[in-house]
Amino acid sequence: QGAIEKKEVHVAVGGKASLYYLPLTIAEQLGYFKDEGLSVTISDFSGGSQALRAVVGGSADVVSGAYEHTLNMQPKGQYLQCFVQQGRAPQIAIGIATAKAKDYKSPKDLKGLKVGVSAPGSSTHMILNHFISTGGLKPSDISVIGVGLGATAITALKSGQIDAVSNTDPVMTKLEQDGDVKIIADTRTLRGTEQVLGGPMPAGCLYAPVDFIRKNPGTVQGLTNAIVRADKWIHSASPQDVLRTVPESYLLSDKALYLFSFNKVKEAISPDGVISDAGARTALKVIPTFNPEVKAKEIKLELTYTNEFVKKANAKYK
Amino acid sequence: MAPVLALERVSCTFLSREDPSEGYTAVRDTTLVVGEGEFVSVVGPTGCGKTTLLNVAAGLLKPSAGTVTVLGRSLDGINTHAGYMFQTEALMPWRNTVQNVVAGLEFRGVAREEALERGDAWLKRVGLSGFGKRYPHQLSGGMRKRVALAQMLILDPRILLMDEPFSALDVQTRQLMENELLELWSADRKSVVFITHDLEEAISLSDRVVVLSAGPASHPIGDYTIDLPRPRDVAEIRLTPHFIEIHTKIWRAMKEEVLKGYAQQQRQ
Amino acid sequence: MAPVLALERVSCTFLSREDPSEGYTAVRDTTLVVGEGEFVSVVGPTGCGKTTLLNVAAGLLKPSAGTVTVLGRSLDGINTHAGYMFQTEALMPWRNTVQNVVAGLEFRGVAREEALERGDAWLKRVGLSGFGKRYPHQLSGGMRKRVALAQMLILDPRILLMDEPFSALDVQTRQLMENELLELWSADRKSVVFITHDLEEAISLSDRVVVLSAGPASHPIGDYTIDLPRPRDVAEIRLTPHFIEIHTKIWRAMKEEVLKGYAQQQRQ
Amino acid sequence: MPNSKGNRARNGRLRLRAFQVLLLALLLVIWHVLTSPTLLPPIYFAEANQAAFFFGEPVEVFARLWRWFASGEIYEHLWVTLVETLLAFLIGTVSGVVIGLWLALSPTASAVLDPYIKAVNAMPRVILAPIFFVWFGLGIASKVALGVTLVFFIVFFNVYQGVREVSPVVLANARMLGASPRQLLRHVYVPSAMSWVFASLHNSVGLAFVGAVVGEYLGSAKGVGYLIHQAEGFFDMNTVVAGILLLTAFALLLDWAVGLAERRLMVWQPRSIETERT
Amino acid sequence: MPNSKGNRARNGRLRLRAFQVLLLALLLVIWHVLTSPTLLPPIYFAEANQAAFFFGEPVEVFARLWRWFASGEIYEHLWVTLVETLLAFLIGTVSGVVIGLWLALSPTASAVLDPYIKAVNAMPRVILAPIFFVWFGLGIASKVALGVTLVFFIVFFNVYQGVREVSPVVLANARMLGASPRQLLRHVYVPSAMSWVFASLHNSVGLAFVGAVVGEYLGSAKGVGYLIHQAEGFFDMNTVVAGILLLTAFALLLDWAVGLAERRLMVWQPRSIETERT
Ligand SMILES: Nc1ncnc2c1ncn2[C@@H]1O[C@H](COP(=O)(O)OP(=O)(O)OP(=O)(O)O)[C@@H](O)[C@H]1O
Ligand SMILES: Nc1ncnc2c1ncn2[C@@H]1O[C@H](COP(=O)(O)OP(=O)(O)OP(=O)(O)O)[C@@H](O)[C@H]1O
Ligand SMILES: [Mg+2]
Ligand SMILES: [Mg+2]
Repeated sequence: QGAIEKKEVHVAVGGKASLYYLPLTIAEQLGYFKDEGLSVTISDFSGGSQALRAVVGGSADVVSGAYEHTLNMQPKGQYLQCFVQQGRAPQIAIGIATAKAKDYKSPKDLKGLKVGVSAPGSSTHMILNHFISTGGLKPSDISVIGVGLGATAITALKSGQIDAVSNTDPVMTKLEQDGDVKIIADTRTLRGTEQVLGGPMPAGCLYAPVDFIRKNPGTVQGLTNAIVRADKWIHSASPQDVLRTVPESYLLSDKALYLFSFNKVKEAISPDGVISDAGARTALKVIPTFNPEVKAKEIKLELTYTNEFVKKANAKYK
Repeated sequence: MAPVLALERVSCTFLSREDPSEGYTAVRDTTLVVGEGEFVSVVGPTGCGKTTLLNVAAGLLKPSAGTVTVLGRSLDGINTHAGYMFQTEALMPWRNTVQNVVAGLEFRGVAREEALERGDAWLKRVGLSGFGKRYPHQLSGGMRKRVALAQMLILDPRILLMDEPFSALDVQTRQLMENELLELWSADRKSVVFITHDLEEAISLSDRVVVLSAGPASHPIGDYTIDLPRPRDVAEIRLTPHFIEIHTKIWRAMKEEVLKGYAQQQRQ
Repeated sequence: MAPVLALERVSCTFLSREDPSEGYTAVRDTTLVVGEGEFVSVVGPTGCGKTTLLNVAAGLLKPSAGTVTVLGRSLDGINTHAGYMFQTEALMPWRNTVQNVVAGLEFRGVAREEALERGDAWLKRVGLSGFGKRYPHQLSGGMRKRVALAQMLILDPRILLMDEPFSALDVQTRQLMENELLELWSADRKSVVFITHDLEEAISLSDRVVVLSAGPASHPIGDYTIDLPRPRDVAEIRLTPHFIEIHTKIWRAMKEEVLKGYAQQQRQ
Repeated sequence: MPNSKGNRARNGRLRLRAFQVLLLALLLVIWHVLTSPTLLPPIYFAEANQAAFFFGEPVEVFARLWRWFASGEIYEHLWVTLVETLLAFLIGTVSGVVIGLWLALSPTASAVLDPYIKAVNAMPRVILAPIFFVWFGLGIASKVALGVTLVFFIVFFNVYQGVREVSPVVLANARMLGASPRQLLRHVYVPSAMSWVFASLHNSVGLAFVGAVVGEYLGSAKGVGYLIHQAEGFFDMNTVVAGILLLTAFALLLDWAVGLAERRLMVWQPRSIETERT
Repeated sequence: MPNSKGNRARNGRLRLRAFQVLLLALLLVIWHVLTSPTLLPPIYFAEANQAAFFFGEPVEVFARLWRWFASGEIYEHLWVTLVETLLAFLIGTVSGVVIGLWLALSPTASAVLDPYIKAVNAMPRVILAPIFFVWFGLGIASKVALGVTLVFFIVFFNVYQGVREVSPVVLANARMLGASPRQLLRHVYVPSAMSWVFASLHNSVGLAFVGAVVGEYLGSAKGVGYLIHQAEGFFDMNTVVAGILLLTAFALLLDWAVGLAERRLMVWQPRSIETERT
């Protein structure tokens, strides 16, 4: 293993407290980055696309974010590469308000409904679009409302301003617990992802500009090692261990909610950090239908991810 | 004559904002009674407290001590029976001349057209017809004073409080205005408190001239009844021997006082 | 006497903002020349354009036509040789009395202590010692005028432009100030343009009295040389027969003019 | 010679306009040069097309604007945003003026409420957006509410101070002329505070738009802010910039209207002394 | 009797404070009652604990504040936010005053730049945050920049108008007394515009905090806004409210300092006529 080129690493993440990025938090809390000789600063942003922008703009080095952005960015001439995986399923669920649930049989029944997504154009929107397309609906058959990833989403559904919602945890779990929604599509589990997307799909990753990875392989290896260790730790730890490890502030409002969500998404957390080729191909199939700028033929898929570092990490941390 | 306006044993002390323990007593223990239809002039050295007294009479300033009675009632708040012509400029800069003149009518709910008609008539009376559309900053100093005069007189108040109303006018215009005022006053015997620095003006207009001492703690030091016959023409009456006699008498009293006050201020 | 200040064939037309085609010509074709050490008074009916002329002489107002020459040079911008005492209140409200008096010294870079010392001396001269720490709104009208006077005179300007400086003062204080002014003026023969409504004051102070016609389009209609002997005491000189003679002469000329102007305004 | 005078004034105005257009053109050129990957070696950014990623490219931006209007797709969104903005502007201004007047004129109320007003002004509205959504729903109302919270305080603070700056003599005069408290308000306080109000309005115009757009950005189904948000999801900076430019144009339009009202209402103000030069 | 007078004034102030405390207590009680699931049948919300979901519970909020200070964990974050706020406030104020003065005094520059200033003011800062991050990094500077863009315009518009409201006579007098343009600025324009500046400062204090917090909220690794963002992720409204309250307290403190400066600098202003009652 080579020397570390850059000890101070700035990681940008959109919504650090979310379970989507649990391995990052665990690696930080357990000091795995330090173990690799890295000094990591984690800046939290209001959304994944903001975090990405910080890296493109040069104020941060590495993004902790959704894999699909590496595809979204290629048409812009930005080559980003994912080098370790945190989640192997998008962890987005679609739920329909309980009041409307009895009329719902299949995706095509969503026609004409108001559906909340975290933000128009985001992953929640993409999964939703893909989901309705399986029912033969066009994007214009539903009206999409941006409701964010937090309290707004919950109120919007509870107050009946939207009929269905596509969102991540903890919003979906909270709504589920309160009995406000019936889940109709669930990519928080591997099986659900298979059903909705027709295959696995990489979710939370660490990715960085190709250039950065080429110039700092030692640093990237260190980051990879830490995340892989965290992935493995999560799969071996008990829920109590997790509760003890995450920052107290994550648990302040509702420990039970956190635990409940954790148990739900545990399966979606990558066990070894490896990005599967099948997953990448799913992404390439799904994204162009959503973002027309991404043309499947022009994408250099091999540039979007590498398992080179993960392999070494897995060799090191069995 | 029943007193229409009575200030009794009035004192005014201004607080200094920086040091509240230190005040400046402008007027002390002053009594000024104005009867029905009486024209009283107040003269006195500059800075003695004339404006302060007028503010008290108008209800704009609460005296530190003493009582103010208007038409037999103790004054609380604004003196609604009085019209006040201020020493400093008090026109509303956002109203043009005629709008300023009719402001009081408007406040009283007089119909717009009637108000404007009366306003125009008053502008003519003060020699400003044709200037109705100008804003205050487009008028000369003397013109602004005349607008203020019309603004007050158009309301026909029972008590007139006038603070150096004519000092910015040339002698001739001034005499025209003085005669205008006397005519109005004699028509329905208003009560007037008239502040001036021009002793001749004071004597030729008034029933009584009150002389104030130099400040601080100013108070009346002379009260002269002017027994010149009415009606008077302000230009002609100045030439009568009795006028000159009164003038000399008051003049002497004042001169002493002013020199005393001046010396006092210089000593401070 | 070389002319120190010369307004030649000056006209001033004020634009009306609403209707730019319609202007008001306050002064037309007026020539006013003031020699070295000359004391010129300007009298005229209210609103005739005296302040306007003074503004032109001060360089604050560009005339619509005509030239202004100061000490042989054509005036462009502010007249830096002149001190100007405004008709309206012009003290800086955020400076107390003594700070206002020394403002000009401060602008000229005089050391703080020296300035304050001279300021105190001047406050004493205008009878306001002890009032140095008051802010303008805490002074009476006459006091503010005296502060403005001190503010101007402390700079010892070559040309004095004074717009009704003493009209808010009682007669006695006024005479004290007038004598003060004459003393100062005679010491180093300043050139003075003095606007007043008091013809007696004009005559008793001046070398020359200029009478303006009534507005609009006002212009000089009389120019009287006052050949009273110097030095004069303003109170005593009024009683001399020659004074009374001059007074009567100018008075007649003015009276006609004012009545004409008044009638004109009322006709408009 | 009134003609030559008119000419001079017109010339001055023409020169000014020319200047402004030139400056605009210059800015566009700089923008174009800096964001065009081929024209210049990268200056600030490591990679050539990174600038375009953040600032968009002017040609693309205008193409976007053109397409929006050609296809008509923008009208619906623009309409929503403009309605939100105007409502926020009006409601914010009126409530700012009314409450400003009220507190300025009743010292007790002002003393009691003062800390609360200041506290509310210090609250970050963006974070409180969920509460607005609860109260006002996801429609127009919540965006208007957000805009109002921005506009209100600007107007309020200025009216409050403006009223306290009323000349005491003019006030006393109006009272002596018999003005009732209501009339004092209407004929003295309001006109006297008018220039304060207008100063705040020039500021509010911009913030009303900001409120509407940010509100849409945080949760909506329509409006220019929605378009911007959607474009951001795809990293389509050209659309983002096009949306911002579009709104800016309308902000300038609204500001011009405010300026017009100001010039009409403030004729009485002494400007620097004005003589005619013939 | 100066004693009784002092007493009366003191009584008045005491009563006022009592009022304010009472109002505060009342608000807290209302907050408590409405958010406590057990005390009342749900009024506005369908479910009992939904109010708490949005507004937090006062007891919890204060417990949170207590723990922050007891454990000392807050200091680091608070410090960052306060530094950002103060810097934004200072830089925004100074640049607003300077540019406001400049444009108010040079009519050409103002005519040319006017539309640009208004355009920039109409831009939604939140959307432009990524650009700030590019230019100023993820540290303190970008939050300061965001705050400055809020504070600057408030101060700017007021200074601009304030300068144009200078009494023409006072100005002419100062010029006749020989003031150079610089001296006019320092001795006439600035003092005359002072009450305008202070009106805008009272508004800016709040917005400086808003800028800092929103900046942190949009992307940061430290600061109270960061804490709030973290808490929002898990609907921990108590922490959100605690953060907002904490900052509000500091905003009031800063405003008090501004008020102090104002009272010192504005002694010269005529208030309503003031006599002593003995
Ligand atoms: N607000 C105030 N604070 C402190 N002192 C004041 C205030 N107002 C007036 N004074 C003082 O009270 C005294 C009387 O003032 P006032 O204005 O009544 O004089 P006046 O007789 O009208 O003088 P003038 O003839 O010059 O107008 C003056 O010494 C003045 O300085
Ligand atoms: N800014 C202005 N716009 C229009 N007209 C004006 C303006 N300033 C002055 N005038 C007019 O010019 C004329 C002369 O005014 P000026 O102030 O010079 O008179 P004055 O001789 O000083 O009078 P007074 O003795 O009353 O002070 C007046 O009729 C006045 O209305
Ligand atoms: Mg007075
Ligand atoms: Mg004049």
